[in-house]
Amino acid sequence: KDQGNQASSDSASGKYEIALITDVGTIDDKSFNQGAWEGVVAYAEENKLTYKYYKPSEKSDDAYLTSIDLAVKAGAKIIVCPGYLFEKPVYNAQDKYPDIKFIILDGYPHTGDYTPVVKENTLSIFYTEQEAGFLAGYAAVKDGYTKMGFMGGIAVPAVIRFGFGYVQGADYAAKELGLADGSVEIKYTYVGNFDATPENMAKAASWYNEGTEVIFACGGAVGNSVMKAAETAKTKVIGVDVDQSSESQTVITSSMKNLTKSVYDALTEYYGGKFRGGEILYLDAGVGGVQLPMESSKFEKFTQKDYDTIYNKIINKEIKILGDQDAADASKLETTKVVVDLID
Amino acid sequence: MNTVYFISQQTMFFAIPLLIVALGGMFSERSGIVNIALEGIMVMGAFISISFISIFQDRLSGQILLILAILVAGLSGAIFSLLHAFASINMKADQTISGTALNMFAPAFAIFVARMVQGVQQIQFSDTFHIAKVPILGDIPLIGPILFQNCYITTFIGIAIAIISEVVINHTKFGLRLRACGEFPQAADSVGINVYKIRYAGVIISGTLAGIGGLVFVVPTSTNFNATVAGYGFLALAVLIFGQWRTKKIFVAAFFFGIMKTFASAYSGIPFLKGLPISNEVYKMIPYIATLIVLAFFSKSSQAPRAEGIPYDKGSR
Amino acid sequence: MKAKAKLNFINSAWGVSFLSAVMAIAIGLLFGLVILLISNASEALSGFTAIIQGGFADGAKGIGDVLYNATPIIMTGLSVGFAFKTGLFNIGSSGQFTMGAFAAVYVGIKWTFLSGSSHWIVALLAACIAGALWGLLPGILKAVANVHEVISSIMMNYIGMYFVNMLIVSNIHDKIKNQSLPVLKSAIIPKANLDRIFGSQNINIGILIAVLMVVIIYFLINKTTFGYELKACGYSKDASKYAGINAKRNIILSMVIAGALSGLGGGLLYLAGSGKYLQVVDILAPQGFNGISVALLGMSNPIGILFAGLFIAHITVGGVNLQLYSFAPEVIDIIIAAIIYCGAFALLFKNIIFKFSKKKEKEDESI
Amino acid sequence: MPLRGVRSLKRVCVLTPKGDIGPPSGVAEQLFDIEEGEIMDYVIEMNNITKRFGDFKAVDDVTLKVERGEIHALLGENGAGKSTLMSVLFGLYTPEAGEIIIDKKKVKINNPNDANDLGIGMVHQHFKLVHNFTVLESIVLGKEDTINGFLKMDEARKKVEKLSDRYKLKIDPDAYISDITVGMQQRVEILKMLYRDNDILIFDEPTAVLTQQEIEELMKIMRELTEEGKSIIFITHKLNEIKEAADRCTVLRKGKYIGTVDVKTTSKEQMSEMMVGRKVSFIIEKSDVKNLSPVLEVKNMTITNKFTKKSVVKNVSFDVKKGEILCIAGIDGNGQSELVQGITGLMAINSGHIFLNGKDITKKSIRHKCIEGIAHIPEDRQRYGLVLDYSLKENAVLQTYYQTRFQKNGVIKFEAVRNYAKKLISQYDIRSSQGEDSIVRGMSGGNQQKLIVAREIDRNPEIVIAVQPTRGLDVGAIEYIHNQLLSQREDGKAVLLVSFDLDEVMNVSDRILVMFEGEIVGDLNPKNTTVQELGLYMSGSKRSDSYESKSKA
Ligand SMILES: Nc1ncnc2c1ncn2[C@@H]1O[C@H](COP(=O)(O)OP(=O)(O)OP(=O)(O)O)[C@@H](O)[C@H]1O
Ligand SMILES: Nc1ncnc2c1ncn2[C@@H]1O[C@H](COP(=O)(O)OP(=O)(O)OP(=O)(O)O)[C@@H](O)[C@H]1O
Ligand SMILES: [Mg+2]
Ligand SMILES: [Mg+2]
Repeated sequence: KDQGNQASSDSASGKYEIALITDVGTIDDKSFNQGAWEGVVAYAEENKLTYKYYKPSEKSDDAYLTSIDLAVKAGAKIIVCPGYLFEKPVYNAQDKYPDIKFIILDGYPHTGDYTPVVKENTLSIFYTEQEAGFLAGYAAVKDGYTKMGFMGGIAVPAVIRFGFGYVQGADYAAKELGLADGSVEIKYTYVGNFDATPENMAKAASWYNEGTEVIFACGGAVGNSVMKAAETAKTKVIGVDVDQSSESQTVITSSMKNLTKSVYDALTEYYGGKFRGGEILYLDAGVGGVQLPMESSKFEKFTQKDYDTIYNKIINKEIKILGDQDAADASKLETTKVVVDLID
Repeated sequence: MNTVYFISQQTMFFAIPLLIVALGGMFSERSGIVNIALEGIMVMGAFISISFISIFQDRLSGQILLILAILVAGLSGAIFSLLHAFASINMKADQTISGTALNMFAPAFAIFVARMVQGVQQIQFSDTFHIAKVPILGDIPLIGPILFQNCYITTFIGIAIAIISEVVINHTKFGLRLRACGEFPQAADSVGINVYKIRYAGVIISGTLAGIGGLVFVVPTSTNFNATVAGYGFLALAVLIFGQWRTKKIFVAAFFFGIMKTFASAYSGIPFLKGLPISNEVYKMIPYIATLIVLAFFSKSSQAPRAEGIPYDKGSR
Repeated sequence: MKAKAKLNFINSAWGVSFLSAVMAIAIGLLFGLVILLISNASEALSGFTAIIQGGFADGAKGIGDVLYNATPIIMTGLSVGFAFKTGLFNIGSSGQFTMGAFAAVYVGIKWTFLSGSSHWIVALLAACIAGALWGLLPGILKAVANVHEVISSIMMNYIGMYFVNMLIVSNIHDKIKNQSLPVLKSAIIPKANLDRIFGSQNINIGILIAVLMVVIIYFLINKTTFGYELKACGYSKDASKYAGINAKRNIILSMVIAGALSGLGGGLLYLAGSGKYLQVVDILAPQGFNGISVALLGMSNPIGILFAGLFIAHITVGGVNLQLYSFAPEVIDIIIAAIIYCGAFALLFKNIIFKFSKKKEKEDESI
Repeated sequence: MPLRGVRSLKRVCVLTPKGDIGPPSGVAEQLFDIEEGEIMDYVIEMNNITKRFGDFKAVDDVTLKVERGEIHALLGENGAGKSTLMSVLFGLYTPEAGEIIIDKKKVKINNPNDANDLGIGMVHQHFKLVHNFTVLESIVLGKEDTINGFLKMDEARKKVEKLSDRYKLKIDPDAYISDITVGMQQRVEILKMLYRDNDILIFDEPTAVLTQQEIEELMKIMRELTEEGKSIIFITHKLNEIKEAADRCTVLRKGKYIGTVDVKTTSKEQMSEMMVGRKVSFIIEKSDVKNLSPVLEVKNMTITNKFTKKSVVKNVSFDVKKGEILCIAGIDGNGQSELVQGITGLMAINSGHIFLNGKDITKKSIRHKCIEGIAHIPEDRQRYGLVLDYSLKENAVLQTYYQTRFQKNGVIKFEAVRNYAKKLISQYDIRSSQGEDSIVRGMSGGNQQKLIVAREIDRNPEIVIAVQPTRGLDVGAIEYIHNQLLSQREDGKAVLLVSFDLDEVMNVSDRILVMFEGEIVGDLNPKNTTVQELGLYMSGSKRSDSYESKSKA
C-alpha cells in the first residue's frame, strides 16, 4: 500500500521532483488518477526520487494552473497531468515554465480551439480506449454472452471510446460466430457520475433483473454499485482501466488501458534523457497500451489463443474501430448483429 | 409479477436507510433539537462500522458480523452526536451551527483517517450478508418474494425500528416526556422533568439511528465506502418533514420516496415505463417533483414540534 | 481615555460578536494544529504557518485568489443569512446557485447580439433572475401551501441540478468534454486592472459586486421598513399578521431575494474568466452548503458574512499551500468544521468576555 | 390609623423591612414595630429571598410566611416579583440569597421535583400545558404510572376521574388541550396538583382568565382544599377576590417586601395603597352618552370553524356609536374572540358585512382597517400583540412604522422611533429594565399589556377594540387603562370592549351585549341591570325578546 501523500525520501528538503496534479477525482479513484499515480510511485520508489501529488482547490483552468505553480514552487521537475481538463492549463504552463517537463494524459495543450500546440517540454499521451472496449465486448460475446450492458460514468471522451469499442467488439464477435442479426442486445447508458450510489445500484439491478448477463461498468466507483448488483443477481461485470478482478468475484475481466505503465515509461524516458517532448503519443494495442488481463479473467470459452488472435488483428489494423468522434451516439455505430438499446 | 417483486425489493434499499435515519431525526426533533447533522452522522457511522467490517471480515462473516457492525455503527453515531447535543443543549447554540459543522467534519475526518491508516480513502468490504432467500418465509406466496428474498437483515431491522419507535413515542413514559420537551419544555420542566436529559436522550437516539442508517445505506449498494452517503442524510431530513414528524407518516413518506427513486433509477427495466418518451434526466427529477406536489397538497397543517430549534433556558419565559 | 474607548468596543454588541468569532477561530485553528501534530509532528509548524498565512503567502496574487474564492461564498452566505433573518432556512442555495450559473453562462454564450459592454451585466442579471425563480417556488409553496422551506429547497436543489444538466446538454454542450462551452469574452466580468494590481488571473470586479451586495443587504435589513417587516415575520408570524404586514408576500420576497443572491453568486463565479465550466454531473453545487457555514460564522450579519467569506477563502488558499507539506488537504475542512463548531460556543465566549470586561472595569475604577 | 387592627393574637405580621423603598407613608410606622407574637405553625417560610436577572433584582430580600391551612394572598403591581418569588419556591429559579423552610425544615429546592417531593404544587400564570396532549396525558406527565416503561393510563384515568368528581372539576380526559377553553385548562392545572397529592398549592393569577362563575367555583374549591388542611398561596390583582377568599395578604412592590396584613381587618383601599404607594380610585366617573352616529356596524356576520365546520359566530349584527363604550359580555368560548378576530381581519368571515363610518370594510386588509382607524388590543398579547424578540421601541411602531413620521423613502427614522417610544414609556408608565431598548420578551406581562394599550390608544383611532385589556393588570394599571378608554369616549371615539370581568363590564360600559353560543342574546343597559341578571343571560337562561325573534327569523 502506498502512502498516498507521502514522499518517499528526503521530504525534509521540501523538494518533490516528480509531481502529479489530480483532476476532479481523488488519487484513489480506482481509475484515471490512481493509474497515473501508481506509475509515478512505482518509478520514484524504484529510483529513490521524491514525488508528490497536488489537489486543485476547484475545477477550473486557473485552479489547475495554480496547482502547477505550487508543484513548481515545491521543486517539481516533471509534472504529470492526467486528463483533458489540463489542456488549457498546460498550454499556459508550458510557456510559463520552459524548464519544467509536462506529461499530459488524454489531452493535448491548446487554447480552446482544439489546435494542438505541444511545446518541446510537453508530452501528450492518448489511449485508444475503443480498442480496450473492443476487446472486452469481443471476449464477452465469444464467451457466450448475448444480453449485455454498458454503464458509463459521465459521457467524457475516454468513456465514450470504451463504450463504442465495446459495442463494435461485440458485433464483430457475433459476426464471427455467425449469430443472427439483432441477436446480441446491449443496454447502453451514462449514469451521470463516477460514484457508488443506490441509484446506480438500482439501475444495474434492474438490468440484471431483466435478463442482462454482463455489464461493462465504465466509470470509477460506478463499478462498485454494479458489482454489488451483480453479486446479488449472480451475474457478471466487466471492469475498467485497471484489473478489477480482486474487487469482486463477479468481475470476469477488465478493459484495461495501461496508464500506470505509460506514465512509468514516460518517466523512465525523461530520466534517461529521452523525453519525447512535443509529441502526441497514441498508446494503442500496438505498443501494449490496452489489454485484457487474461490470467485473472474468468472466461469459460474465450481462450488465450482467441485473445492473441484478435489482439494481433487490432495491432495490424485489420479491424477499423470507430472512436468517440466518429459517431453521434452508440446506436449510430451501424452494427448489424448488435442492437444498442440506448437509455437516456 | 417478477417486476413487482423486483421493484419492491429495490425499494427497500432506498427506503430502509431513509426510514431509519428519518426516525432518528424524529427522536431528536420531537425532543426539541433540530438535527441537520444527520448526513454527517451517517457518514461517521458508516465509516467506523465499515472499517470494523473490513478489519474483522477475516475472522467473522455473515449475519453475526453485520449485527456487530450495526452495533458499532450505532455506537459511533451516538458518540458523534454528543457533539451536537453538547453544543445545542448545554451551549444553547443555534442548532444549525453544530449540525453544519458535523456535516462538514465527518467526511473530511473519514478521508483523513483512512488516508493516514491505509493510504487510500475507500474502505473495501466483502458482502457476506446478502440473503438470497430466507428459509420457509421466502416461500410464502406474494409476501415471500417481496420481503424475504434478495434481502438483508437490515430490512427487518429497519421495520422493527419503525415499530419500536411508534410504540416508544406514543406508549411509553419516555415518549410522553420526549414529546413534552419538544412541544413545550417549560411544561416538562414545571413537572420536574429534566429537559436537558431528555433532549440528550433524543439526540443520542438520533445519532444511534443515523449511524446505523449510514451502514444500512452502504452495505446493499456498494462494495466499498468512500466517505459519502450521497446526500441521503438531507433526504432523510426531507422524509422526516414530509412525514410530519410522525412515525407512521414517516414510514409512508420513506416508502413513497423509495418507490419513486426506484422508478427513476430502474425505469428501463420496468415494462410500462420503458416505452415512455421521457429522458433519463427527467426520470431523475421525478421523485423530487412528485414529493413537492404531494407536499403542496398535504402541508396545510404542520405538526412540527413547537419548541423545535429553540434552546431551552430555564430562566426564559 | 483610550482604555475606556476599548472597553466600549468590547461592550458593544458588535464588539462582543466580533471577539467571540475571533475566539472560535482561534480554538478551531488550535484544533487544526493538534491534528497536524498528530499526523506529522515534524512538519506541523510549517504546515500551520501555511494555513495561517493563507493568501498572504503568495503576496498580491494570493490575495487576489482569496478574493476570487471568497466572492461566490459571500454571495451564498448572504443568501442563507438573509433568509435566516426572515426566519427561513434557505438550504436551497445550492440549486439557486446552479440555476444562476447556468443562466449566466447561457446568456454569455448564446446572446451574441448584445454589445460588448452590456453583455456581462445582462448575463449577471439573468443569473439573479434564474436564482430568484428557484427561490420563488419554495417561497410560494411556503406562503400558500405551508410547505416547510427546508424540504422544498432540498427538492429544488436536486431538480435544479438535473434540470441544468439537461439544459446544458441541449443548449450549450461541449460534447467532447461533457461540459458547457466557454462563454464569450464580452460576457466575462471586467477586471478593471485588478488583475494587474494583484497579479492574479482570477480576480475581477466580482468581489466589488459582492461587497456592494453586502452593503445593500445590510442596509435593507437594518435600516428600511422592508427589513423591519421581514424580521417581524421571522420572529412572529402572528404578530406581523396582526400588524397588517403581508406575511405571505414577505416570505415569497425573502426567498426570491435569497435566491437572487445565490444565483448572482453562480453568475459571478462562472463569468469570472477563470476557465470554469458547468459540468454535466449529478453533484449538488457545494457553494450552497458552504454558504450555510459562512452565514453561521458571520452570525447572519451581512458584514459578518463578508468577513467570514473572506476568512474561509483565506484559509482555503492556505489549505492549497498546505500541500507543500505532507498533509492531506482534507485537514482544512476539518479545521473549518472545528471553527464553525466553536461558533456554537458564542454564548460562552460572550460570558467570558463579559466577565473579563467587568473585571477590567472594576480595576479601572479602583485606579 | 386603620392598620392598628392588624395586630391580633393569632395572625401576626412578620416584617423584615430592608432596602430603600419603605411602605407608604402612614402605613409604614405602624407596621414596623409589630413584633412576632407566639410561634406560629408555618408550612412555608421564605426568608430574605433575593433573585436577580442579570443586574436586575426581581425579588429583593423578601420574606413570606404561610400558615398551615390558610389562603395567603400575594399582592403587588405588575412586575413586583410575585411570579418570580413563586418560581423560586417551586424550584424553577435558584435564588441568590435567602433560605426556605418547609415544615420547619430548611430545604433546598433545586427543581420542581424537589418542590413536588415537599408537596408543593403550582398553577402557573401562563399555563404549562402541551397543546397536543390530552387532558389525561397532561395530568400524568412527570408522574406517570408504568409497567416496564409502558404507560399505564387506566389507573391514572380512574384516579383523575375520582378527583374530578370529588372537587367538581369537570373535564374530558381525552380532549386535547388545544381544543378546550382556558377555564378547562385551569381545571387541568388544578387536577395536576391534586393528582400529585400536593399540600401546598400556589395559584399564580388563576382568576385573570376566568369568568365570574368560574371564579366563584374556584373560590369554593380553594376553600374546600384549605378545609382539608392544604395551604394555598393565591396571587391576584383583584382586591375583592382577596377580600372574599384570603386570610392574610403579603404585599410586594418593585421586588421589595412591603408588609403582611390580615385581610379581614384591612380595607381594599389600604391594600391598594400599600401596593402602589398612593391612593387609587375605584369609582369611574363618566358623562352621559350623547347619541351619535355609529362608527362600527357589523351586519349578519357568520364565522365557521375551519376544522370542525361548526358556526362559532352566528349571524351577528350590532353597531358601536361615537362616544360609546360597548361591552360584549359572555362566558369565554362563546364566540367573542372569533367575532373580534373577524372584525379586525385576523380570521376570515364566512358571510356578513362590516362598516366603519359608513364605509364597507369587509374585504379590506388588516393594514387598511388599521389605517381607517381600528385599534385592536388583542386577547393573546404575546402571540398577536407583540413581536417578543423586538425591542420596546420597535414594538411601539408595529402598525405605524410605515408612516412618514417614522420613515422616509422606505428608510426608518430611528431617532423619531426612539423618541416616540420614550414618549409612550413616560406617558403610560411602561416599566422595563432597559427602557426603549428592552427586549419585550423579558418584560413582565403587565407591562407588555401596557405597551400594547399605549400603542393602540396613541394611534388616535376611530374605534378601540379591546379584548380583556386589563387582564392580569394591577389596580393602578387598570385604573389607567380605564381612564384611557374613557377619554377615548370623551373625545367622541368608540370603544368595543370584550371582557369576562363583570365588575369591569358593569363599571365601564354604556351598553352591554351578551353573547351565548355565537349569538347575541341580550342588549342591556348597565344602569338598569344587575350582575345576577347578566349572569342569566351569559349562561343562556335568558334572552332579550328582540334577539329571540331575530335568531329565529
Ligand atoms: N427571565 C427573566 N429575565 C429577565 N427579567 C425577568 C425575568 N423574569 C422576570 N423578570 C423581571 O422581573 C420582574 C418581576 O417579574 P414577575 O413576573 O415576577 O412579576 P409579577 O409580579 O409576577 O408581575 P405580573 O403581575 O405582571 O405577572 C419584572 O420586572 C420582570 O421584567
Ligand atoms: N384535535 C387535536 N388537537 C391537538 N392535537 C391533536 C389533535 N388531534 C391529534 N393531535 C396530536 O397530533 C398528533 C398526531 O395525531 P395522529 O393521531 O395523526 O398521530 P399518529 O399518526 O398516531 O402519530 P404517530 O405516528 O406518532 O403515532 C398526536 O401526537 C396528537 O397528540
Ligand atoms: Mg406574574
Ligand atoms: Mg376565547
